[in-house]
Amino acid sequence: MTSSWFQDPTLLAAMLGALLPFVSFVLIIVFTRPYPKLSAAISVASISVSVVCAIFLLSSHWHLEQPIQYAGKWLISGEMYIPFGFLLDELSLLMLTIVAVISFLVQVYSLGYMAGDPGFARYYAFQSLFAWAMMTMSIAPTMLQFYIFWELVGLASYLLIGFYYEKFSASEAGKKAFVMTRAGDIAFFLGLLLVLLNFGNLNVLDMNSVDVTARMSPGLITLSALLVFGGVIGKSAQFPLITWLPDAMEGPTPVSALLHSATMVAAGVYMFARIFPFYSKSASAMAVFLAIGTITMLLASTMAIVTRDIKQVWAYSTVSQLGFMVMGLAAGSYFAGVFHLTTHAGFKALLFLCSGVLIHEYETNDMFEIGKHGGRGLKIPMVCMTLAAAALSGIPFLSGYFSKEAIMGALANLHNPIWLVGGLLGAFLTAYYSFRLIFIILFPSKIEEVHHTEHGGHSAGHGHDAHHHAGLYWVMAWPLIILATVTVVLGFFQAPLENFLLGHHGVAEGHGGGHHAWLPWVAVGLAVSGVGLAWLEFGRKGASQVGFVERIEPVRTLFAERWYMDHFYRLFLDYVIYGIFSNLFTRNDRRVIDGGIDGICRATVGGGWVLSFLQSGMLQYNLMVMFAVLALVALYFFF
Amino acid sequence: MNSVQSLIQPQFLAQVGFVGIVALTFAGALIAVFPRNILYNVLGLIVCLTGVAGIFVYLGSPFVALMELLIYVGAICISIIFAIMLSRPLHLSLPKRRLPKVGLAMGVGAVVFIALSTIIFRTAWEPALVRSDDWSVTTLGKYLLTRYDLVFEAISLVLLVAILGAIVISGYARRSPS
Amino acid sequence: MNSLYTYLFIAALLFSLGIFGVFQRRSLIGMLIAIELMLNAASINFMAFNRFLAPDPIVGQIYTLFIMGIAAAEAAIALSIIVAVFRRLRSINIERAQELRG
Amino acid sequence: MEFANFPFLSAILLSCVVGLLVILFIPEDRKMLIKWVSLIFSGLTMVLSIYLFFAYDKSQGGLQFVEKVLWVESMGIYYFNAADGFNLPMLLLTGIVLFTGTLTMWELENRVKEFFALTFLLVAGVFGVFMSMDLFFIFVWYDVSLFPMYPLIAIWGSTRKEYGAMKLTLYLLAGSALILPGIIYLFVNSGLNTFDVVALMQPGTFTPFQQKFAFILLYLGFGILAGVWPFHTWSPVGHVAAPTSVSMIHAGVLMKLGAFGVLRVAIFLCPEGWQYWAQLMAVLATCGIVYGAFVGLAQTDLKYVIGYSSVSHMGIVGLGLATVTVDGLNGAVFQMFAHGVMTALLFSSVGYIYEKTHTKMIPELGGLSRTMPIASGYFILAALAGIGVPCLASFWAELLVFISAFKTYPIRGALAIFALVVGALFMLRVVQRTFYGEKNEKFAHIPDVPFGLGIPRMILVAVIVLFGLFPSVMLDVIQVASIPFISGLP
Repeated sequence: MTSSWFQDPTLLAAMLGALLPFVSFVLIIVFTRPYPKLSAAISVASISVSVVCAIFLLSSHWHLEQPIQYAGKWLISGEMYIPFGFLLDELSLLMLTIVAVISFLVQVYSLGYMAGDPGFARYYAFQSLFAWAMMTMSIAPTMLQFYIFWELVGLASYLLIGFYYEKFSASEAGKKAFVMTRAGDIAFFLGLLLVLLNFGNLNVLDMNSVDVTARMSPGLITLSALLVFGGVIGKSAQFPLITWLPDAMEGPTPVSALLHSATMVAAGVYMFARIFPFYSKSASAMAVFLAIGTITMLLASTMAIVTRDIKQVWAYSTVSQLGFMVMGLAAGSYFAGVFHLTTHAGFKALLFLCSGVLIHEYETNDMFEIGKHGGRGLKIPMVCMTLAAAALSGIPFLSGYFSKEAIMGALANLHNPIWLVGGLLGAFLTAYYSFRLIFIILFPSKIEEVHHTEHGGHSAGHGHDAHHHAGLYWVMAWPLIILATVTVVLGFFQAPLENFLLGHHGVAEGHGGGHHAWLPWVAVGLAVSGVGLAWLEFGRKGASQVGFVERIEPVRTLFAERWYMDHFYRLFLDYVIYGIFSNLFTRNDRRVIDGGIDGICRATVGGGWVLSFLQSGMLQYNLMVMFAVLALVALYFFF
Repeated sequence: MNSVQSLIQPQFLAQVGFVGIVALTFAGALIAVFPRNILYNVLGLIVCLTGVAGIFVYLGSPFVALMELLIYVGAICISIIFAIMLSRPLHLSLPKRRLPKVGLAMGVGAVVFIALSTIIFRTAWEPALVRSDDWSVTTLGKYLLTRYDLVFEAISLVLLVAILGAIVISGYARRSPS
Repeated sequence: MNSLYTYLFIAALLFSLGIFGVFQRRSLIGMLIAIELMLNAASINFMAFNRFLAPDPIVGQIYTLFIMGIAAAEAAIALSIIVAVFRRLRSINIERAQELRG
Repeated sequence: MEFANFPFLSAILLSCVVGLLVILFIPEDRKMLIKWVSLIFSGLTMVLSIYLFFAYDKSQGGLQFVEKVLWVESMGIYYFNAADGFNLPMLLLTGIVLFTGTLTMWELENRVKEFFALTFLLVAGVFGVFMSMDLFFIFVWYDVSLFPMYPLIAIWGSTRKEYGAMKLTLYLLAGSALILPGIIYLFVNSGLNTFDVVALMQPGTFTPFQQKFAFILLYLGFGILAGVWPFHTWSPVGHVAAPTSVSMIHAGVLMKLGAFGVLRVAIFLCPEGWQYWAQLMAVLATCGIVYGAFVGLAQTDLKYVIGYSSVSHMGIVGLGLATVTVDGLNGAVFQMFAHGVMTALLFSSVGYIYEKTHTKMIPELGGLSRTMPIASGYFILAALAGIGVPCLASFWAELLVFISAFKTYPIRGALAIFALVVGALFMLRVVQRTFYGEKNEKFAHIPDVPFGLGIPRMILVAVIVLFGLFPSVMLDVIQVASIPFISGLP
């Protein structure tokens, strides 16, 4: 490997693409931290190279015969061999490209968004770290390497979410994200260990091969699949561990865009897809995943329809779309899930970046406030956001429409119609809450005077001069335009992508069922009715701008409080972890262990005190004992 | 007549004298130990030591007996009396006796006595094969200054140091605040 | 009267009396007196061994003389200590001299 | 290698001893000179230990750099030093921690001479234990390393220092009171009349019963120093009380001494006892891991938090040793090294913070990141290493230990893995409360770590990251010892 890595352009590109961001991370942290501009330049340059490499790899391997695998020794311990390497197949190439492109766009966008922030250099360092971890994870050849970089992704997102560490809520959110995903990762790790110990290998391709069934019993496969899925639950914020994700909105908006569109949270779904054949060997596990996905999607949608925070809406929508992807994958359609992952990456990044512009401009997260201050004045973001929301809702001929249809089709193929019903309900809710937000901003009930022009409504709050500001605006706008284009166009590449992804794979694709001609109509109908309901309640003139859910107070509270999941976790943490274990153990430490030791010490001192009475300083008694003992010894020897 | 004859035989007289001396010794010892008045004790000690001197005569060494009288009775007892007068314990109330302590002391004394007697009677004492019978004081003096001169010097030194020490201790105590 | 045992026995009795005296007395001078008794018991033993067993009858006498010398030294020291203790404690009661207790 | 016969190991020991002597002959008020001298000698030991680490011939394996001189013939005591895969990481660790610890205490003003003299004495003992292959010398060096802890903590410490010092000393002496009978028992029962570890570890020297008996004595004796639950309470108290560099050496190196003693003496000499008691070891280790994490959650003193995290991490070492596998041993030794470096970094960062803010109570701190970003950066990195973030040294160690533990004891292994979540929770909680949050005006004037004081921390960070990225550098060395040892087990 070492001899030929210069000659082999594929390997060179993979190494450059994956490792350059790390180099830039180290450079920034160690050397250029005091120079924000230079740091940003390094970071953006390295990610640009990564994008070029990724696109080069994708295009040069568009007709891939065999997965390409490189591995070198990372660690050998006893019989355990942990390689470090790259696996280039269709899925990883696609993911690599998505990650590189999104990271690149976000970093460019951040040049404007984060300008003037005191932690500018630090921000780019973390961005680079994140890009490195995510890209290396995408092309990991073994699940162990996957896990390692998966953890690093968690770390980078912890740092990014808690970027505004001076805000208590931000650091709290970062901590919450890390710990909750960690909880899922433990299950992931245990699952991997089960596979490693029973199967003896964690190579992705081997795990996906049929060998697994030969070496592991079905029960064991189900158990390990469920455990490994714990990682997905944590990372992709699936059902029991949903709540960290909305909180993670405390990070800078570009970070939200990066984390929640294509990269960190999608990593869970990517992992699902990565070892999809392994999962699909256990039907019962797949059923569980389907249920989790559905529950997640519905729960998150309900939360999204009551919140006022613009980023929260997109966060819930991310959760719900992730649930949707999991549904698609769990329904057996490998392509549908991955395709939705791809399209979602585009439009969700777009949504966040657009919201970022608004938030940056008006310095508030509240959608009513933004609308009131004339959010619709910002043309490019608003157009892009509407476009993306339409894609999210599954309005025809945008990218989201195609991928959603694919998933719906997969769901319709299942025997139990409940999943399809769930999916359709989700689609309706999605359309409703997306357009609720759009309409609230576009058609506020009253508009305040300050109008922001396209070029820079130099709002009083901003200290930048107009020219500078305009430049920044365009730096932020270009990524939007690119992403919007992608959103519009990507849907039409369904067929090539499908060919590419499924081309040579042995992936069993659930095309068995009949074609459901009625399905697109129903789905689109529901989406449109969702939009219509939103129009009725928020869009039309004189609308009350109060949603139908919000009229019922208990339900609204339930949704707004996230079904009391956070309360549950809080109580769990306070009473069980802190209250019972931590407190109990601490008391045990102080009282029982230390008390015991101190007791022994006191007993020793006390014993000395008691014995000191013997040594009373009374000469006569001492002598008496001495002589008595001597005499007795004499008696002993002479009798 | 025979019995009277035998009564005045030197052998018999010696025996009577021996018993008398032993009795004197123990009487003195008891007086030295039991009464609570310290002056009686000293007088008892004097009596006892005189008895011991007598025993030394019976053991064939009038010189040592004389020394005993001279050093013990003449010097040590007198110095004890001096100490008594210096520390004036006579003025103080006599310390009371505590019965358990006396009992305990008696017990230990008895145990020691039994142990010693056991040792005495269990040991087979064997005299040396060749024994000289030169008891003269001259030889004693020669020995002291020849074979045992080192010990003699050491004893002298010890005495000197003891006297100095006694002076220092009692003098130091006088200077120290009381 | 001419047996070794008689003398040893007398010495043992005297020694035990000395021990008894040392233990039961509460005044330092009383103890000192009892110690003198014990020393004399030892002297008697030496003289007796000298008389009945020793190859050279001078050695025992010399030992006895040494004991006397030592006793004199001891008495001098002891008495001075007694005087010092008395000055300090206003008593020669041995049970009050306990400053070394643990 | 023309240097092959140069006594490198003795040179390390000597440089400590000579350093000690030289310091003793410098007048007390020449503080800078004393510091420079100790820096030079500690640097010398570090360079030597690094050289040894890389000069060790991995293809050949076994004992290298052997120095063996008969010392007391009638008792079979040898001055016997050697390096193998187990003690090389420890020597390297000690060298690094000593050097960085010396630099960390650069601003010490109070009784400088005694401080550095005692430190060198302590470290000489530590080096001695690590390199010695003779039971007698191991015990002697072990006690040499225990003694200076008492004055070091009682004089330069803080927060109940007398109590901490006394507790620590009593515990450790209690440990050595168990070790000595164990060693004597083995010596007497071997019938070989030698203290030579290599001779004693020949299979068949001891009957299984003897091994079981001696093992438990030695395990508990050394285990006390390794912070084995429930004999761990001396360690948080001691860490808290000790001054910065002593905490570094103490938590970083001294606790490893215990674990290393278990490995070198108990496990080497009584392998059957090891296998017999492994279940118990695993239980205690798991208790330690879980317990340390939970108790750490409830602490409000920064140093207590680190102290309990040490208990937890040393539990991982214990768990690795309890698995009786190559991976477990590798992981345990690697963890000793990684944890040593990591804790040293944690303590040195806390030391700086404490020195400047005069508090280490978490509720009183907060927002330090804004005033001292570099200092907080070091702490956060070390905390992340403690959580087990990948590509930092401890991750690999924990990975290996957990894999082998899960293989051998699934339930206990899983429990220990779950403790990772709690560990993450409490470390991040500390980081959040201490460094994040509003800028604290109280500490606004405090300068950040200057470059000079940053050097030791940079070295530690570099070690953590380098061994995290290239773990095989370390593992290849450890393996050379662990594979033959495990395959040679009866």
